[in-house]
Amino acid sequence: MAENAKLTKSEQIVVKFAGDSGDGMQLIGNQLTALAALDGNDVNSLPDYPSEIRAPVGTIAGVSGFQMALGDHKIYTAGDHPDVLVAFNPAAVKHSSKFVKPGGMIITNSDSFTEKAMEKVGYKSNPLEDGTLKGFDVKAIPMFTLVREALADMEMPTAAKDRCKNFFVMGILCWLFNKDSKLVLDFIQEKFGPKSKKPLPLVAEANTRAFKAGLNYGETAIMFQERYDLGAAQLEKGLYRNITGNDAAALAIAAAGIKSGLQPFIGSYPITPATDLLHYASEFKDVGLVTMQMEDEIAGICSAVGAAYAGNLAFTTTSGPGLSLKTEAAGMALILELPLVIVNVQRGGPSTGLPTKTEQSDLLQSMFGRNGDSYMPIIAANSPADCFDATYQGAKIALKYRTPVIVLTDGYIGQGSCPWKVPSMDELEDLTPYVNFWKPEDHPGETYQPYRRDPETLARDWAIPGTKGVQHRIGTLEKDALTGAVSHDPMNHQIMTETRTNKVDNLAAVLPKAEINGKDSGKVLVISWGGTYGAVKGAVDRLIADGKSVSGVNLRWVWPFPPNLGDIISRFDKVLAPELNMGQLSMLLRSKFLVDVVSLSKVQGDPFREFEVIDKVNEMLGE
Amino acid sequence: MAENAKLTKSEQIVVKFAGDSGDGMQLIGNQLTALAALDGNDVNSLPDYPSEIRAPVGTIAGVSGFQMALGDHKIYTAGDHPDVLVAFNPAAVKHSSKFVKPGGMIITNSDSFTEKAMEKVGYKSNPLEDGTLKGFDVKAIPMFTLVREALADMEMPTAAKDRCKNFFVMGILCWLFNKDSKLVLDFIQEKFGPKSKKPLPLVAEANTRAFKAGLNYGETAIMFQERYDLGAAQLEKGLYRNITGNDAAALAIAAAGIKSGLQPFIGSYPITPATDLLHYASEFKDVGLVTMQMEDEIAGICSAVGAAYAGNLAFTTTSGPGLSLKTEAAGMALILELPLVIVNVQRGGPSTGLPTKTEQSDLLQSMFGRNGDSYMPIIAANSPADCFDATYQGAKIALKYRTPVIVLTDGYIGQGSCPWKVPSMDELEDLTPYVNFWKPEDHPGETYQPYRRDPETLARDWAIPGTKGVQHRIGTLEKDALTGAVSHDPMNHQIMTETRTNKVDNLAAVLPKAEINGKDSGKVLVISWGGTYGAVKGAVDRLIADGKSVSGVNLRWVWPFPPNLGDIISRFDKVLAPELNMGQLSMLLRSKFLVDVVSLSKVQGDPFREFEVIDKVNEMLGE
Amino acid sequence: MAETQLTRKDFASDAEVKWCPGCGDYAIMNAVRDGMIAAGKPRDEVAIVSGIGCSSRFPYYMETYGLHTIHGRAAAIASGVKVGNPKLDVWVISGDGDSTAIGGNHFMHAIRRNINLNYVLINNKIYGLTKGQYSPTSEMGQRSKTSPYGVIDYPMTPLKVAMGLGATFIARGLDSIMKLSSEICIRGAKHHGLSMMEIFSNCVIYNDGAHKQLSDKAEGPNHRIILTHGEKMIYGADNQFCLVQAGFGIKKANVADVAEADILVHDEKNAELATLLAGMRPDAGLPVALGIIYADDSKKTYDDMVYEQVNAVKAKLGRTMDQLMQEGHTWTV
Amino acid sequence: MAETQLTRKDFASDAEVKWCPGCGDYAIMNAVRDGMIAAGKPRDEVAIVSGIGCSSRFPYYMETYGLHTIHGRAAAIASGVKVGNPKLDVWVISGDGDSTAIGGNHFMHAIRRNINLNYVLINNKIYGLTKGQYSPTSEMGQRSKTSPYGVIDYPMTPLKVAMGLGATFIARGLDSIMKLSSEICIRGAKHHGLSMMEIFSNCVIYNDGAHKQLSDKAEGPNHRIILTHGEKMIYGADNQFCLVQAGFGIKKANVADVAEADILVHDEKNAELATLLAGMRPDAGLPVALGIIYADDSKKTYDDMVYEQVNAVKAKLGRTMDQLMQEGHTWTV
Ligand SMILES: Cc1ncc(C[n+]2csc(CCOP(=O)(O)OP(=O)(O)O)c2C)c(N)n1
Ligand SMILES: Cc1ncc(C[n+]2csc(CCOP(=O)(O)OP(=O)(O)O)c2C)c(N)n1
Ligand code: SF4
Ligand code: SF4
Ligand SMILES: [Mg+2]
Ligand SMILES: [Mg+2]
Repeated sequence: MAENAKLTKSEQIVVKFAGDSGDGMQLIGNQLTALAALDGNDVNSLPDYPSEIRAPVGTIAGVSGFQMALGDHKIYTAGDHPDVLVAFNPAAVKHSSKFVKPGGMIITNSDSFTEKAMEKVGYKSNPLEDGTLKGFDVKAIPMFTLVREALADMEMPTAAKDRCKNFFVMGILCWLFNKDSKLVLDFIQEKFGPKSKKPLPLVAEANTRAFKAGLNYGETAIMFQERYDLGAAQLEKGLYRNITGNDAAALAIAAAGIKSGLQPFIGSYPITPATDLLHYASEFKDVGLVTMQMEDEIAGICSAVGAAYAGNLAFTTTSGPGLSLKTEAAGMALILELPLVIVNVQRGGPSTGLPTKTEQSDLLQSMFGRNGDSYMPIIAANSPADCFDATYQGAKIALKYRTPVIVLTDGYIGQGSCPWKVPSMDELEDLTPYVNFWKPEDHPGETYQPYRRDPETLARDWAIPGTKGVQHRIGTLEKDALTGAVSHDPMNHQIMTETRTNKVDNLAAVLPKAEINGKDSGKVLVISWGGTYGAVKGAVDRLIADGKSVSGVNLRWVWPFPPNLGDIISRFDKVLAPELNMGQLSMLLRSKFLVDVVSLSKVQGDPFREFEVIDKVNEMLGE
Repeated sequence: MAENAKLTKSEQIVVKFAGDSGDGMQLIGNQLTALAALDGNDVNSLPDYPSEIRAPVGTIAGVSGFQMALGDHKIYTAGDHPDVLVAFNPAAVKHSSKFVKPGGMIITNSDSFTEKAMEKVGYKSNPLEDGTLKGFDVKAIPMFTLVREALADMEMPTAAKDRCKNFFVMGILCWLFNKDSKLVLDFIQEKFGPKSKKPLPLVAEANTRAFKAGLNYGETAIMFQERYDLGAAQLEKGLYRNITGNDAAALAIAAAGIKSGLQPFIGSYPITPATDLLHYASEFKDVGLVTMQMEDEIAGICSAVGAAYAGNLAFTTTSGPGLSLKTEAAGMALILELPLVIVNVQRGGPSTGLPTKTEQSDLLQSMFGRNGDSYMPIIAANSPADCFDATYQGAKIALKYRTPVIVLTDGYIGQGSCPWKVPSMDELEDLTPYVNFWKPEDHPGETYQPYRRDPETLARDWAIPGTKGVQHRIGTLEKDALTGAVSHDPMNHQIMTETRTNKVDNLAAVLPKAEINGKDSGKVLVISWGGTYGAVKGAVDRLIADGKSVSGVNLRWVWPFPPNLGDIISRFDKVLAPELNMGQLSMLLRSKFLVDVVSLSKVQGDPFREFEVIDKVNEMLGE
Repeated sequence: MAETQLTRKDFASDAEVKWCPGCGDYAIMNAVRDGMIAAGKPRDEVAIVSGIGCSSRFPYYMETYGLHTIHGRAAAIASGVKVGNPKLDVWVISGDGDSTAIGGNHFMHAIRRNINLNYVLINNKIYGLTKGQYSPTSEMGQRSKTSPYGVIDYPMTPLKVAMGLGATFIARGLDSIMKLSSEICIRGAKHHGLSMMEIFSNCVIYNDGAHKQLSDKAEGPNHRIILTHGEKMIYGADNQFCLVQAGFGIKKANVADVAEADILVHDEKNAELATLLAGMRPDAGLPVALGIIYADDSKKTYDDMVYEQVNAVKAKLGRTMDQLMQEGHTWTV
Repeated sequence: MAETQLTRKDFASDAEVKWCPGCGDYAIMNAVRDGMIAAGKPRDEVAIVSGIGCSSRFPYYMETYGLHTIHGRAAAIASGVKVGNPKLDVWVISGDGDSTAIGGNHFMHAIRRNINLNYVLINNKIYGLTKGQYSPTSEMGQRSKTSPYGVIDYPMTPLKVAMGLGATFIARGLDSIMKLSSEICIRGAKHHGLSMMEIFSNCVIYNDGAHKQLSDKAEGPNHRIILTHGEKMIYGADNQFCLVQAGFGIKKANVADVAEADILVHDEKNAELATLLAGMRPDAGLPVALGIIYADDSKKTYDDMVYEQVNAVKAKLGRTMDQLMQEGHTWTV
């Protein structure tokens, strides 16, 4: 009974759900995320599902997972090893139990351990009984039985009843983590209740009952000796919402358009894992975001270039293989010096590779994947919520410098979610000053020169079609440094090539300085970028807490590098760059700073765990 | 008269022809090249024509040029400053006279200096008279007048007669350079005589007369005080032919197919300056070379991948923007581990850029222009003739390692020409050993595993469709390290990614060591690659001759680097990398060797001149 | 040899089929197997090339040579395979997105060249693998993840476009009419030239019922016509409808209301007729044409002509590689 | 405003035209200028988007907004321009290679979507800028730099493909018949929807005489028919030939041999007829159709529908950006 289950304060709990991809793992995961967030915890989650739409039921390949960390402090990753694993079938147990931390809890549905199900994954005998799981705190619960009991008197097919097991589990967890059950009950009403989009009273009723049954089970079953109690995290005051990186980027696109006074435009083509961004953005017609799903990626970016030429704030969104198809047209935007934001949600490569898995292996493609000397700024988002700011900043720089900008996110932060402090439109930086279209009335007596530049930003004067009296021609052949007319003059090409390069290099000067996490100097500096931010931040914090001479620095802009990076690097004995690739940032750092940067490389379709970074640093510290 | 024109021995003469693009500058240039070559000189030439098909007549933009160097020793470039400029009209004089070496000779057609022609290029008065050209040895010759006289009694339109001025000039040069006039007379017969493809007796007659008139003019006109006499260069014995890089590559493709016992196949799409390769290759049907002109570059490389899969020796040919369109499919060839050779004739970028001008700015695109971690070997041709060997070697490595290989040439060596020692098919390396298709009969009792590898080369076992009994499936998703079946296993992806990278890295071990031109150690090491070879070789030779502590090394394989490169670099105080880009090789060298490589960067659509390299080295030597 | 007695089973690889239960692609795979059996080639002389999509997973499930490539490029790659080795029986399996969106250009030019490929276009009018975005064959107004307020692109009719490109074989099938799909694949496999076989498939997850109007037990027959060469164009649950000529077009009529002689008779070899039949749409009051709409073996294939030309040049010029290398001005040092 | 009195001269930029003397593109440029004059838009509300090719140099010579882009992508880029700012009068100028080879996919989908673009396809049946390789519109057997032994690809007829895609306006002109080209551009400019205007051009350098059969003073009239809505299809140097219906097709006849009533009358609004006319080829004994072959203003344009939908959603949901950002589960700390 509740009385004798003691309530232990804890700072962080890592939970993982695993089951058949048809079993709604992502759903239940998101529910617990919301529940914890609403309760004031900070949360970070990592979905992980098979690339097949419907992998065969009950197989390892078919296991869909969702891991999350909840804490009473800022949480940077979905955690290393789960404290609690909820595994709905034998396949899930087989697939995920090995990740659970020693002594951790494994909650599973004993009803699903049928002969057939077990042999399908190669269990000769029942792992719940044969000691396979010794070392873990296994809670084998006959979920179907209990749920069916709870819904005994309800008129619905057993299959439908069984589906309520998810809310039954939510009940157990709600009790286990000492959360407010009301939030879940409200949620059920919102989703299925009379006021919901399509009310399903029966389902509402059934899930409510199953949930309560779960709550009771937790309280009454003697099997739980302890409960976890998480205090609220000290988050910045404000309105919060749990959001995925793709959704955050979609919102940033619409917001940036509105704050720049330009029509936001997306020209795109679906591709995993970037597609969700397009899905969400397609709903924003009412704020005037125009989305064109084109016939392919090339048309996607080309329509965006056209819209930019017409004076829209244009974006194109994609993932790895799609980016490689956009390279030629990206070069066009570059030589036309039109603002364009390319959002690339990185995935496992090369080629089709691992479409649903995360990786950071498009960095060098983003840097160099175009013919000719053609550099463009690259900004990387470091968390799901940060995708909003990164995309917004990318748009600002694209406008201010009249250049294509690449925003790099990845499958992990694009599909993962975390709480996001929702800004109000008023708070967001006004982007209209960066638009300043060239209009004759603002330049009495001047003649328009398409490639005359702002001396500071080197941004060219930009007049859009429809502007009275300044019709002009530009194109993709090399052009005169002032008039923009086609020029084959040798020195002009030298000047233009250097100018295009300088434009990006100069940006460094005005970029925010890189901030050091930890001391200004020391033994090891760990450099993170994009999705590795969380694991590195968490790892460095723990290393510092352990008194190690370690500091961290995160690159928001990956190109150009922040102005003070070289200086920072010079103050450490060793430099480590953990990356989900074969050492792409390392190679840029090495060539720029001539420092023997050590690369911690992981290409397993999976983000870093804090301990992986910690172990490597300790190795470098010789400990 | 001849008597009083003294015959001076000289080692090297640089000649430049300049005139309207319609005026046959390339033709006359190639004729003199052939004439000199046949006479035993070594020759190196550099055509340079406007990107417009027909730029307006008589304008600077319309000037077509052809520069060449002839010598009694090995010649590595078309030379720095012309000793002799033949400028056929005022535009040509205006455009090219500034390049002529001080005191150099300018031969021009005074008849073309009409009021209209001169004002078209902004000459207020006649530059032949107003001292504009002082400092040069100007030979103003009324070519039209003289030619018309010579052909006075012939029944042909004056326009046609005037066209004979080119052979008139050939006559003068033949005399001036002391060449055997018979060679030219034969040539005229070959081209227009009774035995030619379409005999034009009248043209033959007219050109013969014009040529002889030119010869006479040289001998009799007192205006020439000296003649040049070039001895024969000490070239390796053998059969020679003057060839462009594109033609040499086309021949290599057919030859490699035949020597590997596979059907040679080209899937391509026209693009300047690579198209000539496809033109020439399209004529080789009789040796079984199949060429498919596809609908675009993507289809070009895709058809090649298909042909490779079917067991052909497959190539795709392109230039800058085309390469950027091929990147996604190149990644496919890479993950499928199929042999494929991508020949990229680099041109001025970014985007459409300077299509007819040369540049080396696709190096980093070739290295990194694909999604995911995807490395492939890159070989660079260093002269027109070398395009044969580079392409042939590329094919060998592609077959041996089952990998796509990129062959980099550029507009300068692709369109430029030089003597080529024609190999016999017997001399060429037999490529059949590298094919070794997997056939059941060769592996009794074994089952075929598509991704089982040769332990040394890491090349996978390759069985082509049609092979009895080993039908199997492969694809572009990450695959099992042995069976090739789709695999989402995290560690498998790590292993496969590393294996693909190692395959290329291991290649370094068996590559020919880099050879040093000069001492093993010293103050400055100049590293060349591809088209910069000639200028660097010439410059370093001259610097060494001047007793400077300078050495040179040329990279045949740009990736991976030759095994001994790091060792070589370590033995020099400074390293210089001259490149026709913003420092792309430098960045690779810096990151690999952590050495402060100095980049000499030139992006003017024009190759390096020896003096540019020499000046930079002297600067580095502090002299 | 035994290979000629092959059965569907023989064409099943040991890879586990990972389509959703109820996906229309299962039935289509059987039809394709029937086609291969009929073609009579041994399995190791058959190569299947696919792009990317649920439908493009196809090769993994077939006991033949198989190449699962990249999105949209299957037709171009298969063209290289066929020209590279004309002895192979080469199949292209591709989805509506793979073929008509990103792959549109290669789709066009493969048809134009009449390369001898067997091309199965599995049309479920949706992007399945990426979880439900509209495709160029989706209907106006259709709601999907990327068209929450309805599609505003006019749908494309691939077979109509194919006729505009001079296709030599077009046919249309429906997953739920197994026998017809098999007939189509059998005829297509035997056709000399590019056989464009569009087969409607039901994506139970993201576009369930997309073809219901045609597959519906009761109503289906009233909205589709299954064409047979030489037979009158009569259709409908009770054979009550027929097609008759109207100017340069076709119109629907009640059998009862027209003279029998006026009822159109299907002619596989009539390109103009085929163009009209390929384009018939219910929203124009016409039935969707199923079956073999057009089949003409008289046009040479691209792959045949490649080698005819190679041989002609060999006969005419017949230079050796050494001769080629030694062409033009040469001199000896 | 003065802009309405514009002349061809007003549309000439000060850039020097760099086409070869005698190139057919000069005449076409004048026709396009006539079209723009007729459309009556001020020059600063006109945007011309081109790809790469000799023909694609076009924008530089026009005193309007001009964008010379990359090879084959003009239609996709122009789609973005038009949707980005529907007030602009957007023209696409593209060559046969640019539109039907590398640009084929965008060509197809722009037509399918019926975006309100004026699309001039300058067809010289060769790649001019790259110095003479065959294109998808080159004839079988044609010799070119990449087909020294003759082309073995079947030629594509762009307008026939366009009809297969549901084009709402197709027309064909010839550089040497200036007046006709102007009429086409004028009608095309006014058409609401995508106007596909194919104009044959003579590349004097690399494919001289490609259209001689049609342009020849004496023989030309016998191989071409200039269509006029509502008029009988009679052609020939002495109006001796005519077109009559044959089944679902068209055949040539001598005016003398047929009843006047049997001579076909051109109807711009008949899509089936237009499909047949677009595909007529001399090698099939039929004249090449010139003039306005099909024109139907009744179909909505994609760009119209984009904003109809935007406005509908604004009216229906009308969320503010702040509301969007605050959607879903939110909580305050
Ligand atoms: C270059 C590239 N762009 C986009 C994608 C994402 N993608 C994979 S399949 C697909 C469309 C699938 O639709 P369809 O071809 O109709 O096949 P289906 O799944 O419906 O059978 C898309 C957009 C990709 N893999 N590669
Ligand atoms: C991506 C790319 N591929 C190829 C080329 C080379 N290229 C430029 S124009 C052209 C074809 C031109 O033919 P067409 O479109 O018919 O125009 P035309 O010159 O005949 O007017 C080609 C192949 C290029 N510039 N870019
Ligand atoms: S998602 Fe649709 S198309 Fe894909 S396998 Fe499932 S049912 Fe078939
Ligand atoms: S090459 Fe041909 S198409 Fe190009 S400008 Fe000259 S004539 Fe016109
Ligand atoms: Mg589909
Ligand atoms: Mg053309």
